[in-house]
Amino acid sequence: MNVSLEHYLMLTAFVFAIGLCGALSRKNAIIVLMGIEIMFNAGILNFVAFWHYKYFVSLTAQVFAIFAISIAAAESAVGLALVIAVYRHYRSVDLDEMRSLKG
Amino acid sequence: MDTVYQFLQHAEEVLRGIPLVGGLLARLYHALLGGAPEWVLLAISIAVPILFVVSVFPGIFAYTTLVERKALGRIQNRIGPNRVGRWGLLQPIADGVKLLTKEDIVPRSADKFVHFLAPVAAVIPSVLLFSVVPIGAGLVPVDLNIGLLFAFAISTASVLALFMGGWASRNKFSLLGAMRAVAQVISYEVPMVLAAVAVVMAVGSLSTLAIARAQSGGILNVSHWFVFRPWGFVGFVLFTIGAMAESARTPFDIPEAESEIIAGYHTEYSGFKFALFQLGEYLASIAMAGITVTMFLGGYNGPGSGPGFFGGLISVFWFFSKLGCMIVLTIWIRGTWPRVRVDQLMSFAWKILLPMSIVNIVAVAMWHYITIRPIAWIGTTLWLVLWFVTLNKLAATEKIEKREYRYAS
Amino acid sequence: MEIAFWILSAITVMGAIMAISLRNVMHCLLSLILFFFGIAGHYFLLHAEFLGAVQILIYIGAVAVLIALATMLTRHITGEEGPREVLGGKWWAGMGTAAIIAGLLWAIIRKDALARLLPTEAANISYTALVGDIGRALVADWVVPLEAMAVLLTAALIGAVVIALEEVIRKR
Amino acid sequence: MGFIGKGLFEGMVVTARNFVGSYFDKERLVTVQYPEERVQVPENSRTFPFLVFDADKDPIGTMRCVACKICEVECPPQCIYIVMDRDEKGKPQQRPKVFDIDISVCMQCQICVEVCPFDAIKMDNNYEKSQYGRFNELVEHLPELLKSNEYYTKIKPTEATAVDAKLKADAEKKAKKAAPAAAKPAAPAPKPAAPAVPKPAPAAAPMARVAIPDDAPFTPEQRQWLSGYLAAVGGSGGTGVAPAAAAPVAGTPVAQAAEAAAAATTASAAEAPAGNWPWHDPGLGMQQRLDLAKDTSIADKLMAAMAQTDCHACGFDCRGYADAIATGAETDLSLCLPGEAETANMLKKLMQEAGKL
Repeated sequence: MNVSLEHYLMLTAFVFAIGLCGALSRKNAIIVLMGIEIMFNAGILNFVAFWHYKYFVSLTAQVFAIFAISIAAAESAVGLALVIAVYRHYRSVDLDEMRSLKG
Repeated sequence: MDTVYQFLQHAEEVLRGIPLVGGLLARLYHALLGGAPEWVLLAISIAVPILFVVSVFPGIFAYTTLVERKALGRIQNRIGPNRVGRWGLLQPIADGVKLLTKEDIVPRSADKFVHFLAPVAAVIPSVLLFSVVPIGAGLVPVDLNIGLLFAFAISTASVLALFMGGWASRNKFSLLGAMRAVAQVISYEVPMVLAAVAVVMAVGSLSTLAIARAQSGGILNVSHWFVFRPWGFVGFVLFTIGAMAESARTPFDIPEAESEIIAGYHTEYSGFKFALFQLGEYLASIAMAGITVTMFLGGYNGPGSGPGFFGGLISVFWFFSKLGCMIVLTIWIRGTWPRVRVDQLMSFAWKILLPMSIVNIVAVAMWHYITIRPIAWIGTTLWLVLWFVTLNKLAATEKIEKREYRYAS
Repeated sequence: MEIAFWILSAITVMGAIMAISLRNVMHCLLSLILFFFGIAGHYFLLHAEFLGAVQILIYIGAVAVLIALATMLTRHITGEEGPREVLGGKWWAGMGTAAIIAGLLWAIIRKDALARLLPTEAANISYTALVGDIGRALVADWVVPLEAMAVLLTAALIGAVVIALEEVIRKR
Repeated sequence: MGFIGKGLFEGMVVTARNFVGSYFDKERLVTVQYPEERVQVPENSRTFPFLVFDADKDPIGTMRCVACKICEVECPPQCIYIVMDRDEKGKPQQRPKVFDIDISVCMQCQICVEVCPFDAIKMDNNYEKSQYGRFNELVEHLPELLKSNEYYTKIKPTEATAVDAKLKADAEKKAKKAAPAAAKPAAPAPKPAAPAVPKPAPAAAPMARVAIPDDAPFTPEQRQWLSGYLAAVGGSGGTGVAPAAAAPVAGTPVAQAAEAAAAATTASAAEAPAGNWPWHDPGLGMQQRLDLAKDTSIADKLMAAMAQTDCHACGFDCRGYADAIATGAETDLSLCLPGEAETANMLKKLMQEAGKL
């Protein structure tokens, strides 16, 4: 059985669902960020899989993947800075405890 | 790998070309592998580089430790190890036996699995680094077209081992060492990669083999080394500093500063695990020296090197000579310079190295576009010197005042 | 090819599941690193070597290390959680949502809905010199997004510093 | 001309000079390659004590130590253990039978050397004392401790020469002193016997317990131990309690013999009075000894006040010194070195009490 695009799509769908589950269900802000990173990676792997199986004449998918990785890096940097700032304020990274809009 | 395969395919003719013993070698080869099927040759050509990497470089590591101890001894007017074997030549073996037979201590509160995993994780990236280091003309385990990027990616991964070891030990000194290691590696990664970008720009390829090939030719195969270019020299200095910081060599060994945090992340490691950490660290250091040689010191190029069997042998000789010189340089520096402070480390990386490496990239562009060589020489040199002086001035704004001691006289 | 795919997929899925379900944040992080390695392996398998190296360089070398630093700055150093939060009510909600999404995606893939939108035959080109091609593409066709990305990264860098140093700045 | 890193390069030049220089200039290498080369230790260096003897052919016979136990008493960490040698009759031989130094305890303070009146114990400078064990291996016994005077002269020439000169001078002085004494018709010699013979009966009670008949079936060691033990038992309880204290061991051969001796031995005590005194023993304090000698002659009291090690530091044995003081032949009361100031004070007090001072 050859590995086809469908295999990759199913894999990424599954991984995406795992990341989503983590991001939705964990209280710890850092683990929520990890879940988001997992979803990002699943998406990027999708790009690359499409590029490999269907579109590798053009490099658009790869370039797009590079941009996505860069954005993910920036997002994680800002996200973690936010987590640290929130922690300074609440002395906790538990997302359920952050109910107040007042800073 | 490819070169080994080609050699195996034409081995008999090549061997017969050797004077004196050529005929004998060719007959020997014929007896052993004459008419062997294709896949056998392929398997051998895959196995040879792997065996070479996992046997030769750990050997170099073992004797680097000996040379280091002897050289440091001589630098301090001592003798150094001379008891085990003639000139202490069996000392590495004795050390190995000692470390192997020592008790393996795991702290009770340690995270057992991660504690076990860390030394392994320290060795793997270091060994993988060698897969893109060309040790001779066309002799590279894998000629990846992203070779240099691969090397940087792998060397970044090695910081994880330090982090895991420091965190899993549940020891404040280990953790401090791990934090320092992480901060240091992230900071020095940037100027190091930017210094490499200069070379990549000049060559137009990330392949280490292509970079080495670009430095062949000229007078005695020497004059085209990148270190003999203004930007190359600056890049060489920047990259060497970055590589030393990356592999936590003195003067950048603050992650394992014995006098401050005992031994940093390997405080809680003993016996074979400690040996693995040391192995990983030294292998990374040697591999980084190899990459430095490839990028700036002409790689395997030297008088007499070139394609063909003999040229290849001479190129291997040149590569290892240069590698030895780089190792000796790091030992010499270790024997001389004091350890930097954490704040000095950071400000040096961000205030001197990073601007200098960006300036260096501009210098490469100038070199590329000014086609009249003398003007290019003068222009890039002036540009670099100007910036160096300016950065010196800017960094030196902090006046060091005479210290007043309250209790000490 | 198939064996590599299945092994890497197992690593990826296992790493992802462990990363979101383990109690100790540090163990989660190490599982996440495993996951990143799995993804990088997939990139190499798909002949996107440059992306694989970038994945290791950025995700493992930078993002994972950043998360580690953030964890150590925000939590007790062992990273232990309090009472077990996994398998609470919220957990089931997350599982349900994820299962629905996965089911939908699965259905789409199964239906071959995508196949009709895509060209059926892949062009047969060689994979060599891809890095150069990507570089050329980046500075030729995609130069404006690239510059925008540079601005974005700079802004993110400054923003992260400002947020993290908020108190220090306020004190000054 | 200063630039960043100038000092670093100067430092590298220095280390390079060291590196190259250490291969050509042997003066630079300070390492002593120990098993092949050894440091010449300074003459005044010291490690652990040893015992000096004079003639090679008879180490035991010419050993200077007289087992006076001053060093044993003075040793701050208590690392010295001495047992005086005795002949079959239990007569002290003025030399140690056992002399042990635990070098794992010894702190190399040299106090034993300072206090030794006979220049018998000296500090060695041999630093190779490591052993493959921590217990018995680190206790040095008499044979290992004995070193010749030549050895001492070799390791510490200045000090040994001074010691030799002093010993020679002492010997001459003693010879001069002995010559007139010998010329006189042995004036002090019969004296010791004279006060001893009329040793009064009351003293016989404490003495009796100590006196073990010569025909009792004991080896010399047992006899020695027994006399010390019994003396301690008798002394600690005082004269009145002594028999009761001895009673618990009744039934053992030793105790039986002692009881037999106590019953039958006033005469034998009179026969050998000097040998029956409880010898110096940690369990027997000055006051207890004086109590034992309460009702005896002044010479006996004086002797009881002494350390009773027969060390000959005063030029006599203890009995002789006591008699000499009692008869007035010797007027210096501070000659008993082992007894220190305590003895000297007590001697003075006793003499004052006796009205002889």
